[in-house]
Amino acid sequence: MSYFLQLVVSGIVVGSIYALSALGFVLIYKSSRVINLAHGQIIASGCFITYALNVWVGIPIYLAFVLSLIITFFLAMGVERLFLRRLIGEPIISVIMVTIGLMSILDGIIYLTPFGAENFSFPEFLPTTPIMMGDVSISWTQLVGVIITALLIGGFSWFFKKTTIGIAKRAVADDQLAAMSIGVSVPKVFGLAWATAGLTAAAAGGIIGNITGLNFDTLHAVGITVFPVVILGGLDSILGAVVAGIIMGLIQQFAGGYLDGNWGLNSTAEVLPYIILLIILLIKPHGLFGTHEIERV
Amino acid sequence: MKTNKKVLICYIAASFILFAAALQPAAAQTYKIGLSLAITGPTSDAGVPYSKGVEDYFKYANDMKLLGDDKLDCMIKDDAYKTDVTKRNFEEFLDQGIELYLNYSTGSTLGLKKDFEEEKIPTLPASFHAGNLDDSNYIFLPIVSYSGQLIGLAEYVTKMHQGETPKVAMFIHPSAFGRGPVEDLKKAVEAGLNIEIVEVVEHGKDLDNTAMLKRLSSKGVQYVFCHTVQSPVATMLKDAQRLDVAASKFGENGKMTFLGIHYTGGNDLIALAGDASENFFWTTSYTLTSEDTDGARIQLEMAKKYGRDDKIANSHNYTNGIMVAQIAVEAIRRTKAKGKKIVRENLYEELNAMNGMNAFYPVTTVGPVTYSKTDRQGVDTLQLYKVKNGVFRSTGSTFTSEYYKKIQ
Amino acid sequence: MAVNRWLATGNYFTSYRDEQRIFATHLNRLFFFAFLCCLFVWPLLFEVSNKYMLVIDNILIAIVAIIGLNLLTGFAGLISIGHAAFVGVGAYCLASFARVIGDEHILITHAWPVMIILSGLLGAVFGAFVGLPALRLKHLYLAIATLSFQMIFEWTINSMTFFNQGQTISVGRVFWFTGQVMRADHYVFWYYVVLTVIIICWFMASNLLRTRYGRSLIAVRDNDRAADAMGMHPGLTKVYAFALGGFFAGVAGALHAYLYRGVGIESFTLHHSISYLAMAIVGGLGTLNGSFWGPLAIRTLDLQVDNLAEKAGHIFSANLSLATALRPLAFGLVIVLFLMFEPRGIANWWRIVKSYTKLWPFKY
Amino acid sequence: MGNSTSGNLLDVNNIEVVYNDIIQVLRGVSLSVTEGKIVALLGTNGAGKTTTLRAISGLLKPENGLIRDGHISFKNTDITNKLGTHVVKLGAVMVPEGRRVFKHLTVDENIRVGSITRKDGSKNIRSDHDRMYEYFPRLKEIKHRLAGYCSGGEQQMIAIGRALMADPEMLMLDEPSLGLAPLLVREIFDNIRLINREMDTTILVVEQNAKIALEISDYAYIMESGKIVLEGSSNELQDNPDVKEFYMGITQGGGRKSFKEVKSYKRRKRWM
Amino acid sequence: MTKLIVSDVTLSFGGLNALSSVDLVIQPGLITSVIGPNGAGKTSLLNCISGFYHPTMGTITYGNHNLTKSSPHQVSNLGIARAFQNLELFSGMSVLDNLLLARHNNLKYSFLSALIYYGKASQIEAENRAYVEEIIDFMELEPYRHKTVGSLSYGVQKRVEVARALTMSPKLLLLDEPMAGMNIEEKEDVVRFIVDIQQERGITVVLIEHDLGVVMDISNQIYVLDFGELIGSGTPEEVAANPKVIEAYIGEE
Repeated sequence: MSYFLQLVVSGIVVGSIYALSALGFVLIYKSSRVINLAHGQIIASGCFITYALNVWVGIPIYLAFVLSLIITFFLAMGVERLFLRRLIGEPIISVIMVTIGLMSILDGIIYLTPFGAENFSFPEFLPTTPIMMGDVSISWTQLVGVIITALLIGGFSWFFKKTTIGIAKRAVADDQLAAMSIGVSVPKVFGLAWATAGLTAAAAGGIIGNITGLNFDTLHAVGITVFPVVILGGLDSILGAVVAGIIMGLIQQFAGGYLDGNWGLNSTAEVLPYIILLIILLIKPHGLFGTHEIERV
Repeated sequence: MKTNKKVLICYIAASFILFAAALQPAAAQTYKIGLSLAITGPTSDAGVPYSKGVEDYFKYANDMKLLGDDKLDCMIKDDAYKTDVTKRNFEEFLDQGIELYLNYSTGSTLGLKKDFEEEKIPTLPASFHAGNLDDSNYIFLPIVSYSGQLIGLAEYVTKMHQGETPKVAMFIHPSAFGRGPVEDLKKAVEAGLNIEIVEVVEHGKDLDNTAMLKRLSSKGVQYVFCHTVQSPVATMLKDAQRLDVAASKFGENGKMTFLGIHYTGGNDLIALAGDASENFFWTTSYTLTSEDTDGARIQLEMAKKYGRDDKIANSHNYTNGIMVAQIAVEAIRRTKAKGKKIVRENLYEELNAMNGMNAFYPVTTVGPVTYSKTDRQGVDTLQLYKVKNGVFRSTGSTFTSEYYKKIQ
Repeated sequence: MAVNRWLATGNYFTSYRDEQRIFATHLNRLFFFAFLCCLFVWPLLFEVSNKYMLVIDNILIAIVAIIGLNLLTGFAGLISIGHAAFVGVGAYCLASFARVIGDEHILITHAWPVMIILSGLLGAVFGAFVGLPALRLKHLYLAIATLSFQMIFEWTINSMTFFNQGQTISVGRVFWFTGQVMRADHYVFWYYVVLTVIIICWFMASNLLRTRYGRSLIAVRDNDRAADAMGMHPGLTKVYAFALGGFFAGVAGALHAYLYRGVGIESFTLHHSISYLAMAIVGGLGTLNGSFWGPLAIRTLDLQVDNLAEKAGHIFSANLSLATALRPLAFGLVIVLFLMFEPRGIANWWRIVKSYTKLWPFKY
Repeated sequence: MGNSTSGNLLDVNNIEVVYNDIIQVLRGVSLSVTEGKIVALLGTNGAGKTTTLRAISGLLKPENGLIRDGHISFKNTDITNKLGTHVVKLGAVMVPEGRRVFKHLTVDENIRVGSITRKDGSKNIRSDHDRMYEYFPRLKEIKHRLAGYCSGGEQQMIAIGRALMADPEMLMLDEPSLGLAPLLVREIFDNIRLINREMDTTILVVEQNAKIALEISDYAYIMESGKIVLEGSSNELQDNPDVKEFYMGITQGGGRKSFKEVKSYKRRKRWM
Repeated sequence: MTKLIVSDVTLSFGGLNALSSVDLVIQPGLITSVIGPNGAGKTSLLNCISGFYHPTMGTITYGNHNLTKSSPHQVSNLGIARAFQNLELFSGMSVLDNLLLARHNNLKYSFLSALIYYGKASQIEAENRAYVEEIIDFMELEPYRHKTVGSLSYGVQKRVEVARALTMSPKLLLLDEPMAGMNIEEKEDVVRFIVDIQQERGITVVLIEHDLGVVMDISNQIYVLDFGELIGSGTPEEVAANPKVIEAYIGEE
């Protein structure tokens, strides 16, 4: 039983990190209908910036974390301005490919830094003794990660539901021309969407970096791993990202816990999310919480 | 005036030709060697220091005139860990007329095996996969294969373990590289090695290994043999620390001791795992810069000379690269000393003769390189290291794996 | 007045059949055949190093795959982030035979044209299977479904012992009328084979595009509701598009296996899928000749960047990371710049050049 | 020129609009709107009415259009080629053609988002929000429904309500009657007149339905292929025989000609 | 000639009835119009017939065929073609290609024949091209033949929409507001085409239209919908006199 509980707890921890990573996708998609494949790279850069500020510059870790959020906020805004602004209104494939190109470019830039080929790890700043709840344990790093995730996700859902600017962002996603007609500045909204996505990516990067250490391969693989989560959640739903993130976290833990090692199966956690994603999509073609296009013939 | 000029030009040209012809027999030769490896893409964290090691040692050989006036030209090409590109690089090297080839990944070594045979070109890979040697005559592993290393580790465990049969799990990379030694270890167990392999885990890109560690711990696993790259090991060690399942000293009861072979260890692991790497056991055939040895001194000097930063200077993959270059230089030196032409066949012969009295003692390894027609694994000697206060320290004396010889 | 069939000026059509010809004028046809002859003859006239022949073979194989991807993504508008898996299916079809009957079996070494077609057909079957979600999914969701198949494919090959767990499965040398094709002739031999395959594929694809089977692809891309009302089953048409893409990819896979004389999972990863998409885009989606330009451009770029990286590596010898960074930087920049400034790809330049010369000798 | 005081709320002076650098849609259009009035802009399909509205409200950019010549001033401020946001902030809001509501937002959210540019405090915004429901009581009932599922008439009301939330001095309506049943068209136009009177909002309406547009407006312009061809007070135009025949389908006799007759006439022409 | 019978059809979206118990009969060879205020369910009715929606209750039959659960391509195979209200053209293609596409069902040659483009495929394609040309001529689209549909004016696009439906050589043609947003002159043209389609080609026409003038002039039979319910039917004269229709639709003028 405690084995099961531990899997559940770990699943939720990993899931909430997925959710936070997925949140960036959702924020961008929700206002600009762009799916950003370079998100993994932004996550990685957020993580590297935190590290550089903390270790090389010597800024205290929490401050470094907040600063990296701000830097990445503007970084992502710049990326949007530079690369995506021109592509407003182009077909999906162009937009997908631009973000793929962006992925390569960011890769290249990161290779220019020491982070490209070397490994680092954050200095410990939280107690290393785990928190025990009965037999179930969770590390401080993970706990802090979950709390930050919860705060950010809560904040953003409130923002989209309740504030006029939040509604305006959704409005832009719906109909750009109409949004412009009532005075919404579409470019600003897109820039803001990327900026906030960059912010969440940096947060996710900081958390993941603390858990796994700073290895570029591992960090930017998160970008791809989060895909099934984003799609499962339905691309434009924050709630969907959270639910799907936790589902995927649990699936991976259970797959690792109960399937691997039996019946000759191995690393099922790598493939199971995709299989489950396919099955769910066939039942619900717009993911669990995705908006159905309202089509009138 | 015009005619004068023409005459002058003719004269200069003629004298050049004569001069060149006169010099021809004594002219310094350049021997070409090719290295294709992953400087970018996956495993580049190992590939980069490796390439520097190779590059620096060949430079060193040229600067120190180890081959007299003859020069070595080692072409290094990036293949980003992709077999297709490796093949292209290899073809290019052949077009350039290389006499010796250095390869990197397991996948490409297996994929190009047939080409090595057809071209009859001696090849030194960075992959110590035992399968490289099957149906192949031209691949020379610099040190003992992963299987040999792993069985050596297992023998160490049986020797040091107190109590009943030690329960062991394997934590491996999900690829040919990772899976290579699994079967061999099982064979060794059949041949009488006293361990019980409880589970073989292929890791994914997991952010969390809780499930796996809990499961292993519930099955009573005491030792985890790692054969992968550093990053997943680091994540696992951190999780183990958090779950409080990591042993604080070798073989601690009810806890798990983590051990790994060549590509799992080194400074990168410590960099990634931090405190959690404490007490990690690691085996390889190389000397480390954290220990005071001749090899370490020479390595650090060389790194300084060619302007490498500390990280590369102290990397065991830098050592690894220096090592293959040493073998290559030595083979050429010996061939030349015998007055033979530096061509593939002669180099091949010379490599195969590197045994017994003729064994080669590189500075950066803990034992000699021995090759023969039947044994194409270089250094058979292993040294066990352990992380103590954030550095790898050797524990115990060097050893070789007995069961590995038995199962071959 | 006699109809001038040589130049576009004065060439008017007197029957609908004339209008549907692939070559509008005799001159076009002449140029085309002259070009083909050149392609066949040049390797006999020049000495080409194995490396460059390998590079060229590689480009040609990519062209076969991209014709498939272009039909699927360019014409039918279905984004596939799993094309490398389709190519892989073709290659692994051959590899499976090699595993079962041995890699030097007469079927593999002598009946290789049959094996190539068989691989194509298996690719088509796999493609159709992967396309099944298209019956329900649309746009991004469908694209991600193909990504899922890519992942599942990689995992399956990696974990099944039958497929040697992703390690190289070797394929024997083939025989030609002159005996076994040995190393010295290997790359030239496959050059001719792939070239022939491309010509056949090109004719098949362009024929298809002027019939209902090709038009229906474009219809579901542009407006699948209208296509439905015109009597095309949008779902099945998409499945059929996937099968078509899978066929060409499968053929390319088998060719790849023969060329490299082995099949390993490293050649069919997600990275390759992305690079195929890049080729299709840079070449020009939805145009058949884009399928030729894309692979040519991207592979040449790769090569040039490698050379450049090497030079950079010599200049900044203390620090190779600039060289390391060059490859992804160049790849990324090319994609981004093309999408921003020439979203219709190189095919559009070709179109412009053609329209300049079309009415030669008369200008507008 | 931009700052000359003309007394008009809006002055459009001889503008030329070009799409994609080649296609010229407007060839020198001039019109002006006096404060507090309802002005109608009539014309056939493709005459350039929508483009004129978009040029005024700064929405040409998304379609790759540009005002190449001439200028527009609103409240004596030059707004030629200014962005939409700027124009809305100045107080001119457009209701785009074809009832472009935000389909995936609720009715309430749709109306609320209209106040995005306002800076005059949440209290005023809230009271305006409530007032919209007074104008369109029907919307209050369906407050929480997704706008995409509302009927055409309801969507048109949402679009107008949304625009009014920006508290505009001038409201521009682009074909509010398009695709609506006659009864609804009347209702919408009644509302427009009400807004004009009660909120003191100046209105510029683009319409094809000349009959109803002339009925409620004070002044009207008629466009054809990118030019203004006729203007005058609505009463005058209503009596203009050309307008009657070409835009209202009324023959000189006063009756309506039957479509069937047209058919046989045209067919005869076709065979000739 | 075949009758289309809609009997007792109800269509609901999440509890909201777009159509409730609608009964109507489309007589072959005539022009039948369906009118009603916006949101009355006219387009929904057309969607039910052409297979885009499936009625929640009731049946639709065309001759011996039950269309209730058919999908659009199946319906179109029976010779029922449709023009859409909001243009659903292939806007990136030329007018010619749009029309060629509509011939999809009428082209019978095998895939292999298409691959080599020899024999049957090439012969049928040429015949087909000729047929399309005939429609282009009929609908007076000659000047636009090679123009990209997206670049044409709204009025012409609407005409292409009708032409495309006609190219399918249907027996029954469903037209959804073919004259929306047109000026009087353009309307006159379209009316002329519709009447020609019915009279010259003998195709049954179902027309949805707002302009009462048009409807009254050319229809043989009119059905009036309001809030998903059928509130009146009959000849133009009967409908014009129906007080319920006047109240719901025309309003008191």
